[in-house]
Amino acid sequence: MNELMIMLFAPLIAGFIAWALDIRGIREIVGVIGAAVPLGILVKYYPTITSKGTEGIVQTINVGGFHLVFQLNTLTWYFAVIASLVGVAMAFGMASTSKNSYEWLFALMSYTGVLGVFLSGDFVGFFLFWEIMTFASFMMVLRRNKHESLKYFVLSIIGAYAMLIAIGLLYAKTGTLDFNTIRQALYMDAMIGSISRGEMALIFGLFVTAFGVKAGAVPLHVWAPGAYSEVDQSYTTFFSGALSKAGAYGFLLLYILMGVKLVSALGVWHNHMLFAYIIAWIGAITVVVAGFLAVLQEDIRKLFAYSSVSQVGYILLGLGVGTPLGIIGALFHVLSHAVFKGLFWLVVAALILRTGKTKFEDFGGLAEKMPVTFSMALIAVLSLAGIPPMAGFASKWLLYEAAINAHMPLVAGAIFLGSGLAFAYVVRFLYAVWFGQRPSDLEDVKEAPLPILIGMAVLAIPNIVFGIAPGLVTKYLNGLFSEPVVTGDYFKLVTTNGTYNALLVTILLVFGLAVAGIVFIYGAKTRKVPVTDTYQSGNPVTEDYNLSMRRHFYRPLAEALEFWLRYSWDRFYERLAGLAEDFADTLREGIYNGNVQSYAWYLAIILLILALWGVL
Amino acid sequence: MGGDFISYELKEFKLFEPLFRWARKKSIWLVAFCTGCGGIEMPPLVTARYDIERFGMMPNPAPRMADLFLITGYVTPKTLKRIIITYELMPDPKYILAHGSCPINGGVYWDSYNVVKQLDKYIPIDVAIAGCMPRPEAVMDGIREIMRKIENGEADGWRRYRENYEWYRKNQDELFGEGWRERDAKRWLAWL
Amino acid sequence: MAVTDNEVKNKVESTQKAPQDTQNAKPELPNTKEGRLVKELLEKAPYAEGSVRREKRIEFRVPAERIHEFLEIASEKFEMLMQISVVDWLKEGEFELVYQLWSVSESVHAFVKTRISRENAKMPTVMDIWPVAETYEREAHEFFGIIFEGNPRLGPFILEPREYEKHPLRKDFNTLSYVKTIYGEDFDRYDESKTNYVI
Amino acid sequence: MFEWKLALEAIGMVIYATFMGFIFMGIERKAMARIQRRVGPPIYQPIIDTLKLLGKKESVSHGFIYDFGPVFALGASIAALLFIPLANFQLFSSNADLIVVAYLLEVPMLGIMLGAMSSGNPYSAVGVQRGLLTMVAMQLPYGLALIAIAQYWGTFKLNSIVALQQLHGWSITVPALLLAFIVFDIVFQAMLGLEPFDIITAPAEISMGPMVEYGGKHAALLFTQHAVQLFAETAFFAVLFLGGASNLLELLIKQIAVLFIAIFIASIYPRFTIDQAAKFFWKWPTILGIIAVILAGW
Amino acid sequence: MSLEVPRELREEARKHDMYLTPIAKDTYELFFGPQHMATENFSIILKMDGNRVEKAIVNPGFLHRGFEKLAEQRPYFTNIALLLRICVPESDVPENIYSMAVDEIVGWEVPERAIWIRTVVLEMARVSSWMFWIMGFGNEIGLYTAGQWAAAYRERLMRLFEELTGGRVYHIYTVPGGVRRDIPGDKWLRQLRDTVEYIKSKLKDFDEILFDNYITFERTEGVGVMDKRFALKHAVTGPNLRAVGVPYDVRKDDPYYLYPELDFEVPVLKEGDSLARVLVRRYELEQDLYILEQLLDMGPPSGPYMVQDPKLKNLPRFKVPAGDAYAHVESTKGDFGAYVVSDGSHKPYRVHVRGPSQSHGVTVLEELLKGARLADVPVILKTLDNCPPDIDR
Repeated sequence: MNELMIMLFAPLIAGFIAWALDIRGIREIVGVIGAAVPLGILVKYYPTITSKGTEGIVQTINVGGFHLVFQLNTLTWYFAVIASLVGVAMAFGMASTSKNSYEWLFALMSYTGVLGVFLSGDFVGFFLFWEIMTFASFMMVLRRNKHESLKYFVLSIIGAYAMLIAIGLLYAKTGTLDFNTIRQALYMDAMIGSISRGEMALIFGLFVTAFGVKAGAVPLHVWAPGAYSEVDQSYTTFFSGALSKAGAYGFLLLYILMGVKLVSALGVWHNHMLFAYIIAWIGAITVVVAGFLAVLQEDIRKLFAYSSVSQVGYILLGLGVGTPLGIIGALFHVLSHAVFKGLFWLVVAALILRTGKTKFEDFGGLAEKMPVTFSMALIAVLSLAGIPPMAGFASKWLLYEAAINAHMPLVAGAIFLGSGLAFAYVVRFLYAVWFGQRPSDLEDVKEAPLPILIGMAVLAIPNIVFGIAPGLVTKYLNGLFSEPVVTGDYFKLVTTNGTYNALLVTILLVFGLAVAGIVFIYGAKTRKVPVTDTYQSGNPVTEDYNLSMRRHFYRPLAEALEFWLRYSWDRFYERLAGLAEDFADTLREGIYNGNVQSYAWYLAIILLILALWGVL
Repeated sequence: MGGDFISYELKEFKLFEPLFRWARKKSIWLVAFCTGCGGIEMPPLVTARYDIERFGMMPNPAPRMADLFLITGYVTPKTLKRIIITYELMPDPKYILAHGSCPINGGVYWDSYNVVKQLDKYIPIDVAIAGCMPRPEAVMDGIREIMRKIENGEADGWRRYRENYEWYRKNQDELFGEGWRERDAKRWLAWL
Repeated sequence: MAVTDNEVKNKVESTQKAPQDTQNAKPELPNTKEGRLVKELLEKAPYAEGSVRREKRIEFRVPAERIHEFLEIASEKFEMLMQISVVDWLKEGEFELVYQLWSVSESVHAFVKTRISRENAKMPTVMDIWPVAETYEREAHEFFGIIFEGNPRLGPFILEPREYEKHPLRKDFNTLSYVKTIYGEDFDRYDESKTNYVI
Repeated sequence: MFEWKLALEAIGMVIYATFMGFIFMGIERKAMARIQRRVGPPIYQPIIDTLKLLGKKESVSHGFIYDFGPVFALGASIAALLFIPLANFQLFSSNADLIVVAYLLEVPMLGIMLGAMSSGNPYSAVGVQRGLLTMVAMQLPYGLALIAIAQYWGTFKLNSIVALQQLHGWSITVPALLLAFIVFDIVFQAMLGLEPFDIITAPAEISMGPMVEYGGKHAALLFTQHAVQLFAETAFFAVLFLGGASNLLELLIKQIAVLFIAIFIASIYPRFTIDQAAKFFWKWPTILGIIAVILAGW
Repeated sequence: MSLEVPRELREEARKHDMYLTPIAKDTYELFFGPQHMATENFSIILKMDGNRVEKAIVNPGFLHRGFEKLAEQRPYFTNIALLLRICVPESDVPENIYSMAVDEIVGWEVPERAIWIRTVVLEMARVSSWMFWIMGFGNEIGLYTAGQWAAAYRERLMRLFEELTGGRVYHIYTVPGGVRRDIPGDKWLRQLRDTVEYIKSKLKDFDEILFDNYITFERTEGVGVMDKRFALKHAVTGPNLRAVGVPYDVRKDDPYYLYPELDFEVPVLKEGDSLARVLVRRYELEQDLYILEQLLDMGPPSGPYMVQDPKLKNLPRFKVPAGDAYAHVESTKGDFGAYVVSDGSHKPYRVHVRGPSQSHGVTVLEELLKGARLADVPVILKTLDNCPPDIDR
């Protein structure tokens, strides 16, 4: 076994050990070590990757006649390192929140699955690990909620079949499953044109379905809110932070493997590659729809679940823009989304651990009780809302530049709307959970335990570091392309017609804060007053009254959107499922009516048909 | 309120105090609270004919930003509770301008069972204007008086309130009964 | 301009006395709109006494125990309950309740008067007939201490609990002595020697 | 290495912008008063108000975030200001572009909202709700107007936009950008918090909303922030649509012109409710904005 | 924060037979007023769900001075100086109803000149009150300009009042038996005509910025809808009743003073929402200006301005025969009535005032606020034209 294999299977093995031992204390240590091994190895490979460039390291193993190819190049290293970063944070989080070894096993199994998906160099490994990942995450959901897990299962199966058929088609056309070979074959085919336009569109559609399910793109997102909220929240860190990125990676794979062929087959529309344009619009719609839904949620987990869907929409949007700048923006957003959303989920995990509540109406005034968690939440909020200088802003800025440069104004408009929505829902989270009046049953809440705080710190630091020095990421990502797309130094991003100097923004912000701080310090000393001593139109109040708007915070928005909210994808699917069930029922009742005579007739008819067809 | 309020140390501005005094005089914000019938003369005061915004005065709905509390007319105990609460919300330095005869000695309501006769016992008044109801000119005269007092540092009702807080508190409690804030607040719990 | 044409005509009718109706038990009712209204109501409620005061003012006297019944009948003609006035007749030891009704269709004002004992004064509520009575009854309860059975919101309404206990509009509530105990002795216009003061 | 000239310019510009921002606030009040047939306060009144608020001897706090909110808001406003090319002072505008400035101009809102939320007052909460929904509502037309600008001039750099306008004429002379200008002007009312979009403070409904708990030095900071923000936003407007300026006087004239449009609209329209505002923003301004970006793309 | 209602409160509530529900966590309480721009010393406790009102409880009584008690302790003529404080924005209305009721008990024929003056004063009060209402409504919906203009125009009427009566707000002018003093002269009449003309010419300004404004329609249409049955059962009067389609106006239905001789319309709208209430008021303002013009055309009749009665020599001891009377006039807020009972002494035995807000300011307001948005609360308050002193007295 070599290092790549160690890296790949370390989490899985650690998971098995943790599961088998099932001793409190040891299983946590084993799990954290298992999660940290891949990160360590990946960091060790960093110099090799940067020097070797896109070629990377390729390793092959033989499993039952199949050659599984694993490659570690600029792109896969990037994805893998994000996954392992989130994985480490998850492991720390689970050390605090997880109560049994079952979760350790499947969480670490899905970790391996995700790494495998990113590192696979052919479709056999890709599909295999894809299914490991799906299975493990499904098992995680199943433990908490059967209904949601079923939803996730059905959609995943649809995705998996779509992918299997698409791979089959590709294999039929090209005769190979290796990524490099497929890529060359399709590249050649773009000139020859032996694969017809229809077939290509079919393959594209199937892949979009498969990856769209995993990424949670509208209208295939319906599993995400339920599944994200119905697992251990520390695991959701990984689920939303890394697992959904597999979908994004899949979309990127489409570009790499069949981009040229797709362009030649599907053509261009108003100077946009049609297939990319479709992805961009899927992304844009996901951003807006999921954003609106996130704003209107009343459950802390549902809010972030929809928010995750919305943020993955940004990634698809960036990929859909199709220019190198767009892809860099999307990849940057993969990183920043992983770190800020992972952080959010850890915060949520800590909150649920300490309070046992999930509805906004049960929270309030926790900032004083959990100050460290609160400051972590604040970092995540600033990053998600896209406040410069945070990682979330740098990636969003790249996406704006890309969309507008690529002349996709309406798509860029969706980013604007989406970021406004993001602003709205994170502030709602801040208000309902951390500020306002504290319910009396939260009086004895304690600060989150140390492991989960370490996990938060692991994710919070990149938020700030990559925010102030976004050049670290873009410089690395430039390596994907033949010539640098985003120039500038570590702190300054320069595109063809825009600039963003994160360090300067930081310095000026600090300067502004200093000026404001001087004025503040000169003023009178402050006296702290309780919430009952505030403006209540002059009326005396006591803590018996509820003074915080906890439920229906954004009810006016719901009223303004009344017309649109009548339609729901979730209900649509449920109705569809209901219809299918009814249809099957009628079929069953009509055909399997228990009458032996009619069964004989069926047999006769079938035989007749077969005879006519010429089989018999 | 209470001990915390009295023991709290006020900031003394050494260097810029004259500047701040001038600013306090030139920018007096009113609490938007019409406690009595004199409230009807507030709109003329802020509109075209009298326009006190010339002197930098304007009504402000938030008591935290306000400087001047205009007691516009008679005060019933029920209103006085709200006046006290609002007054205590205002940051120091703050001033009270009593408007009309009623806050001084009850005015026409001298024998009414529901009008406070001597407001000065419950909150400190800086300037009182006589008349029922005082014409806007009289109010403006009162305002000029309070401006003069502010500039000279004589408008020290807020300081008196702080120093004699026990006394004021005692009078208030005598009128309303001990623990009136809680009692009053809890009244609505049963209905909601 | 969406103003509909004003259909309200000046409904002043002459108040000339009609020839006396011999069949009627109350022969003094004039044959005007007001007289007819009184007659109509008295036919339905023979326990009441009715009279016409002047143009657009009629008056009924109803025993207290049948007031609800009477008002229910009256509410067909009189759509609005304008006020419930209470007069405290201390010497008689009675409260007089005056239900002021107004008929929009007939433009007539009716006083429906009833008397109840001051001690343990109780009345049935008329909230079910006119919901607005809730406010009037709360007020009458507050100032006079009359209990309207069936009104759920009786309690301190305008007054504070302390004054509410005293029911200040009763004639036996002495304002001046109350003022002295509550607000202190030091108000300047009261002279002990003047028993019957004039301002 | 350290550029003294630039640093001095920046400090000078912050002082100038604060002062002029206060004067703009004074102009706003004075002009409103004149429309209402009053004399109105002296034009420097907001400076006195701020001084007075700063001179309060006592201030009230609800915790660290409550203090941090206004400080953060003012800091972000100052940062945003320094990235806008103001007449012949380029300041740091070569280091950030349209999108960054547009974002930085929204950051102060977060600061105000943070502070307001932490006070726990229900009126503040309603104000926060309204503020954020206004922002969500105006974001789409606002974004479209900015996109139209960037599309048409083909650059995000504010100084390049100014230079291009001085070469080819002001933005508003271009039909597509004229539409964008109209959209931006509607959004501008909401950015300045003026009628018909002064939903956030709405004195008669929620008693100043987020500001209701602020007093003393906190309010002074917010006033200063408002002044800087007013200056920065009007300058941003002038830079984007009115061709920037070659000297501060020209810029000032353009800023005041922009301000007067806002004042006139504000004084003749009542206030929307928040859901009506959202519906309004997503109807006409968005349609106009879409037309503008499509025209600008051609 | 406890979820349960405290035990002692529960007991007390049971004593008063109140409805009891525990405070819910998902709704919150908003104390609306008295220290608030939209309410004039009047308080509503709102139970809110998001931005919608779930339940509203009106808490009046901040302005209670016990007028009815005080009036029993003062002689008949002194009471004028007291009772007019019941309705601050149009203080002539309480003066007039009280005087009318006393006139009726005594049986005085008020001189024609006094009747003319009283009619003019009432109409002037109505116009000035409309101006005040425009100001209030404009401020509530955020149109300060209209309010400022209206308040400025009201000042013209205030100046005329000052010249006629000597007081700006409280006139103490209409007394039982006539008015306190005569018209200052023809110049005053000319000034009044000019003012009426002036305000009339300014109506179109208000139409342009307030009554015909798209946003005003948006804000008021379909807000706080009453139906006819509801309004009658709740004894809603005045413009609010006319906005649901009932053409009830005291000036037409129970005419007093010169109104039978005047030609005017009663504007009626059927919708019953806030917009209808706003527009009815706007048409009434026009009608009132028209009435004032007619009155000025008519000119003051000659004669005394006060009844000639020897009993009036000793005013403080002036005794009124035993009896009772109910008098009401149409104020801008609705049907304002007074019930005066005399036991034959020199002080009234009982004065009971019916403020129009008593009916539409408590139960009606509570009903209309249910389900309203927070932003609608001031609009409903102001379109109902709630006047707190009416309720408190």
